[in-house]
Amino acid sequence: MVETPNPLLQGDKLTRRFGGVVALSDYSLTLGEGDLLGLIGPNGAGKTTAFNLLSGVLPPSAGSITLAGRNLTGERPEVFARSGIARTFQNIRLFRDLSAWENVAAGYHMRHGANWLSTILGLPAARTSERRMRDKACSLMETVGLADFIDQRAGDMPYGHQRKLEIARALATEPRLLLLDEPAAGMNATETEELKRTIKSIHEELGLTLVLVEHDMRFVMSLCRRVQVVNRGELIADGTPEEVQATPAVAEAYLGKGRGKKVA
Amino acid sequence: MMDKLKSPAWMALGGLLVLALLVGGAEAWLTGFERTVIGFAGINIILAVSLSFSNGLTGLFSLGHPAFMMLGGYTAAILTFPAVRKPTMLPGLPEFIANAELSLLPATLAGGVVAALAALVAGFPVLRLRGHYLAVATLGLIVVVQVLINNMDSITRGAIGLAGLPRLSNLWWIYGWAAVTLFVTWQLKHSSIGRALMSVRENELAAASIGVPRARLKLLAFTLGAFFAGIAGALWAHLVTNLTPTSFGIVMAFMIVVMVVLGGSGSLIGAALAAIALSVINEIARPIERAIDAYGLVQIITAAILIAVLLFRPQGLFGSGEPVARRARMPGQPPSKTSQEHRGGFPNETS
Amino acid sequence: MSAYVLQQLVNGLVLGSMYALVAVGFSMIYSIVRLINFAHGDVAMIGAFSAFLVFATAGLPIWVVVPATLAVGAAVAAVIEFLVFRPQRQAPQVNGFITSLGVSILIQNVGVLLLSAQPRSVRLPDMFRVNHDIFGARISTLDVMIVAVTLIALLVLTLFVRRTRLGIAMRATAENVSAAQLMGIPVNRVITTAFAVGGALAGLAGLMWGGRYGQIDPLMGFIPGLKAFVAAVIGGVGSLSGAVLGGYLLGMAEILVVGLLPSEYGSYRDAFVFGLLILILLVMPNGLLGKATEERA
Amino acid sequence: QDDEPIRIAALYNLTGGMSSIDAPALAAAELRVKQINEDGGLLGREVELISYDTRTDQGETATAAQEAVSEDVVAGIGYGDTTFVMAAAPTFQENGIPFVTSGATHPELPTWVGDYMFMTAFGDDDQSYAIADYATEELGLDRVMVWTDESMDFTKALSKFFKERFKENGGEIVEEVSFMMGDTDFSSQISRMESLDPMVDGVFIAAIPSEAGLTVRQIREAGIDIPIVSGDGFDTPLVAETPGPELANDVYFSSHTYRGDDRPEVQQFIEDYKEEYDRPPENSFTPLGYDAIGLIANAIRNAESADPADIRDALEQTRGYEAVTGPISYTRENMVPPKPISIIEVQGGEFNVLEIWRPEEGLEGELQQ
Amino acid sequence: MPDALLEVDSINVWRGASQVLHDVSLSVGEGEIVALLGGNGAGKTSTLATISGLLHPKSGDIRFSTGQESISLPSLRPDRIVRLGIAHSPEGRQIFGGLSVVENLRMGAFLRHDKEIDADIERFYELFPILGERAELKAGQLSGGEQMMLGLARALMSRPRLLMLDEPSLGLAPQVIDQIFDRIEEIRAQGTTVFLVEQNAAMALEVADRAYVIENGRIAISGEARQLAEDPSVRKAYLGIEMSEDAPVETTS
Ligand SMILES: Nc1ncnc2c1ncn2[C@@H]1O[C@H](COP(=O)(O)OP(=O)(O)OP(=O)(O)O)[C@@H](O)[C@H]1O
Ligand SMILES: Nc1ncnc2c1ncn2[C@@H]1O[C@H](COP(=O)(O)OP(=O)(O)OP(=O)(O)O)[C@@H](O)[C@H]1O
Ligand SMILES: [Mg+2]
Ligand SMILES: [Mg+2]
Repeated sequence: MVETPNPLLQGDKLTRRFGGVVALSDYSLTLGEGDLLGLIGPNGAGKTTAFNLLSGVLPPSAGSITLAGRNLTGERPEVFARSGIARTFQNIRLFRDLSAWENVAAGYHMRHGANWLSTILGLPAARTSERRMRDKACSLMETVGLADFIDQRAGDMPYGHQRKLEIARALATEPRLLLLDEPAAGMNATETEELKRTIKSIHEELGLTLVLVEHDMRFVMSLCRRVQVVNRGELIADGTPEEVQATPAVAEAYLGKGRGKKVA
Repeated sequence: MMDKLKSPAWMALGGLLVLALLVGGAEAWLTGFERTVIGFAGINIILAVSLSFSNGLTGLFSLGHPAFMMLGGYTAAILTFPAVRKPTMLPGLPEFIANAELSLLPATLAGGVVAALAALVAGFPVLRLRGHYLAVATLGLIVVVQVLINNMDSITRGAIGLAGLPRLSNLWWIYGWAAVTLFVTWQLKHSSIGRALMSVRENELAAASIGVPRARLKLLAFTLGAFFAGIAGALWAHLVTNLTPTSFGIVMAFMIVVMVVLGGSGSLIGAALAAIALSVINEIARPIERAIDAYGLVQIITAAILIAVLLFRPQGLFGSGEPVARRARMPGQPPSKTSQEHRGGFPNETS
Repeated sequence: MSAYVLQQLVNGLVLGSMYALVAVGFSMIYSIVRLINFAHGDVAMIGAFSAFLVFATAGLPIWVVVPATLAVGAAVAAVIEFLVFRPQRQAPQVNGFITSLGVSILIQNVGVLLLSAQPRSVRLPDMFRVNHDIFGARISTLDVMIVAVTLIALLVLTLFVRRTRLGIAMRATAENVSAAQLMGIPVNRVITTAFAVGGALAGLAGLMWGGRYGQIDPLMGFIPGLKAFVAAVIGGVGSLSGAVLGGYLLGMAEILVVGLLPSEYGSYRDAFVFGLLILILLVMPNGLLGKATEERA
Repeated sequence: QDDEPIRIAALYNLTGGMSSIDAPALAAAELRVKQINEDGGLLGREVELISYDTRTDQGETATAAQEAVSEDVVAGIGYGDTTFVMAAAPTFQENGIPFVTSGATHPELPTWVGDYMFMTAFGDDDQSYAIADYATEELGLDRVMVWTDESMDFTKALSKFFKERFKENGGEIVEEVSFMMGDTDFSSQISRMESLDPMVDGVFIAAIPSEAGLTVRQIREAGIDIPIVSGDGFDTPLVAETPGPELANDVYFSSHTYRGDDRPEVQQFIEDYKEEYDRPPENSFTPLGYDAIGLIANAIRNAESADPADIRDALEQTRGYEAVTGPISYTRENMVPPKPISIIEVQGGEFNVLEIWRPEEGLEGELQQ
Repeated sequence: MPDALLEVDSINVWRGASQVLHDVSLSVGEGEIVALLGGNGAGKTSTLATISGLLHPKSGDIRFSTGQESISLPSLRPDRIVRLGIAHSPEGRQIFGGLSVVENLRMGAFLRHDKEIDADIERFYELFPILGERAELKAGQLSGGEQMMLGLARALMSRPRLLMLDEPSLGLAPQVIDQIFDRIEEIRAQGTTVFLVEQNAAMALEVADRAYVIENGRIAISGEARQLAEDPSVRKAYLGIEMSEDAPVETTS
């Protein structure tokens, strides 16, 4: 286990039950500032559930979550977001009827929105903040490679672009920790490569702490310096990619025999 | 220069000027009947625009407007009621209200504020409900307010209602308030707050996960809607000069929703135009109905037009956009190539 | 329990059944098509008029009148579905709600135009009016039948929707029309069937309503329709047993507020009833039997 | 201008919840106008009735009133309910045009609206006093229960005046319950009544026609046979038809001297109405609509002018106008016509007039038939 | 190429105001596995949706051969098309979230009336044990990958003649992907024809006989899967292999 002196995020013995189903049990995780963690495991292992707990979407059945020393256990998702945790969703949740840039600009509302009185009165402060939000939204869209889709209705965008748009929206909340749930799903090899570069630059240039769930092993292994593996709700491995891949339980539970190798 | 003239501020100013001329002309030359029809249309504009804001934009499904109209209307009516008649007719009033006899503006404002306060108090617990659950709860609000007013004889005169109110509403007041309603909701819609409201409508969980304060925003939208409903109720009372517990009811709640949907959920100007269109249809159909002595025909025609519009334009007149200034376009970007296929803004139940 | 309280409970049960019977058809349509069908009460009105003014006046015996009324209700609902709801299947949900309001206004006003708003007195054969005594409470044959029909309808519909292939297909259609089509489900036929079943129930409710109270008029559908809406929502939208439970709750509340509170509160009845309903919703935001919309993130 | 028709506005709720009360009144008013025109009109001019459907909506009512006064009408009639009169009549008052309500019965209406407001019917106080007197004096009721439709001003007033008089007469109001317009189920109220110990010996029900038959039927179906008393809201065939002849017994109500009355004008009216519309008059609001036009026509004849102000003056001077619903005179300070009131009984589904009650005299004893 | 089971003949398809397919023609032979590759927004999903009748072409024709006759699909409603033996596992799972897992599977067999439905369901529980464990759970509560499995199983339940899969590997664990592709080869061996849309081009080309590449709504390249796997432009664009360390540098010679 990696000991972090001043952890950014500390999830302690997190458990989540749904009726009889234990989706996650006694899952602990400590992240230091600037970490990039990969979370992998078979389908239904509890990865998304872990994200739901860490972003406040679901309250844990047991366990606690602390972000930079602040206990967030049981708080609403808004509080998690305000404290600096942002996420994307495995089954995309965009504001489908809004245009792409509006999706991103909505992400800025929390930190940069003007209050209602100055908005109604059209005070200069409100107007400046609105302009700043638009500009920022546009440049964020460029960052994730969606510069050409600014005005597109989000619901009409192709699947892969929707995933990128979700990342941009999450970044707009100016988070300290970003949780990405299968960001590369639905992208082909080239697009995945591009996405890898984007994530790298977010991680390095913005100094963001990242956790990503992904089934594309090449993607995870080449991006992350640390990987956790869950199976049936339990953490079964935690370490460097090499260590994890060498764990027999992981290979058995998760990794396949490597389809597609023949062609590639 | 041309560009400047096309900017929203100038257009708004121009619009106001045109409106003022129209209202001035109407007040000067039209008959009492014509002014009454136009007056009711204006009140409907206030109602439809404010509901389009709180329902269409935010995705709430509130039917509570009549409850707030009632609160606003009664508050204002009690305040403008001739002080000499108050002690005998409304013996239950506290002294400072019994002695007061306000003019329309402060009375209307008081009506709006009372309605808004009620919305704040009621909205706090009730807005946790979604979709049809909220619809039923707000329907309940109408019933509760109606029953309370019906039973508080000493300050409301119960079922008889407040009759003989001063005829204070005129087109200046009504359309002045309609302009204010449109302005305020427009400003909010085309701002970060508006986007945040729409994001709640589109996907509440995602909105929460980017830190949009759902509860606070819904309450803001609901309260603001109620404020203008209260204003509309006050204006209504002083146009009809009579107010009873049955003045505003469930049927009215439905009619306002109809205007909102016809205009395009969340489209403010659409709602206003729909309110006007309904009045126009009404006035066109009425002589026909009378000529062939088939009462009920107006409602039949209106219902048929309503259904037809929804068949051919399911998104309402303008979707959730605005006919003048298209929302959602970044400056300097080409128009998006895909069509606006619309969901309308009311929540889709998923249970 | 005193005989008085028992009698009031029986009263509540019967009135609740009346509401529940309307609500269960209403909820049936809702659960399949996600449509708040405000015209449901008006279909009941049409059922009542055809039963009493057409079939009974034509001298048909009761065992013909009942199926004929069911058929009328089914046909009317199916026609409405075909004409106005089918073309807007992809439209937002609120459109269906507004359209059904439009249909309701249309039916009511055509009714007033053709039949006048005057209530008409109607009656079922006398055998239904016989009173029975159970533990000191009075209940008529018709009341017993109303309760029985409501519960049987609930049972049959629940089994149908839960267990049968067509029932599951209906729910699948409700979830996702295009995916249902990809399963080969004939979506139009399925939805028409749902409307027809709901309409038949509405027709039956109209018949029972008219028979029990003895007066029908073209506007009679509005209040039952509204109450069915409220009952269905309180019960948990889309849940058939919830709708029935909601109907009973509503009926009981109306009866017991008048029956048990001091008489000076009687005029506050509707405020009490709706206050109670709001309270229930605040405690159970998804209604009595509705499932929380556990959306997966 | 002399060959222009004389225009009278008729404001009624022809659709919506109040239409079962209002529509027949308009039908009768139209009949009366037709008859007047067949007889050569008024002052040699034709009479034109301009009707407005206000859809049981107060906003529509206010609009229609404005429209009416802008269309050169010389008078207006309308409504069977105070609420709507109060939304329309003030506009007529402001424009100096007389408004005659056919069916509203609140005794303070003319006081509230002003000197252009006239009533065709008696006041609620009178009809309640009449049936209260009959209940004590003739039916010998001592202990009654009162049912009130709390959603309407009319029914609330009816109850209020009944209770007032009944207590003055030495009776006891044992229990009260309420219901709401549109209710169809009265089982709770009935059980409450049954549970009284000792049982009351009569029940007063303040209801409008649509609930009248329902209440009688359900009370009788429950096997309760105490007298049921009420006011003119019960003056509808539904009271007999909905329970059916075997259950429609021992119902007593006060109403306009019209149903079961054999005065020739009454018989003529019923005959004419049947001929015109192929159905008997629906309720007591029907002859009142007929009389409202009659009152105005009478005033125009007396004034020999169709000027609104002259009509008003003539209306105010109306003395002993022989309306279908009884003679009308505006002799009282509050301008409510002191009309004789029929006490009507329903037995075996048949209506019989038992007595006539007169405001200043009370019951006059057995009617000579 | 074997006899064409499905023949798409220069269809033009619009979504809203924009044209998403331009003169797309392709054919799928009886018993083949054919892959359709392409980037984000290229028009793969639109192609499948048009075949199954969810979208309507403005021009062009789609013909499906039932053995006796060749039927034009665009004039048919989706449920009629399914009756011909075409199953479509749509993009984005589209399972019936409010129905239980078994009910979803039963709906997959809606058109079947034979006795083997239950046995087939059992077989899928063996393939995806987690589905068996969750049989009575509402499908909407399954994890993303579990829903994916359910969607595939549901499509297979109809025992179609032509199976169209839209990105079947999306969101699945590597081991499960292996199983799925094994299964695809298996059912083809039993005679089912497969039309496969995949982002994971490497895997798709491995199982497919032939493949089409679609770009901006137009068919750009087509040919034998093995050939395409060697095509440098395909390798670069869809396999993400340019000069990667583990693959030899491709030359056009
Ligand atoms: N509902 C819609 N309305 C309008 N345009 C749409 C809609 N859905 C998709 N499009 C557009 O149609 C085009 C083709 O999309 P399609 O979904 O067929 O692509 P795809 O190849 O399946 O992409 P992906 O790999 O992302 O699934 C895209 O440009 C997309 O923006
Ligand atoms: N609301 C719920 N009710 C019941 N079971 C649930 C619920 N949510 C999740 N589960 C179960 O919990 C388990 C973990 O789900 P989770 O979504 O966390 O998996 P995952 O690791 O993200 O899988 P995938 O890779 O397929 O996305 C699954 O088996 C799922 O069926
Ligand atoms: Mg997951
Ligand atoms: Mg696709």
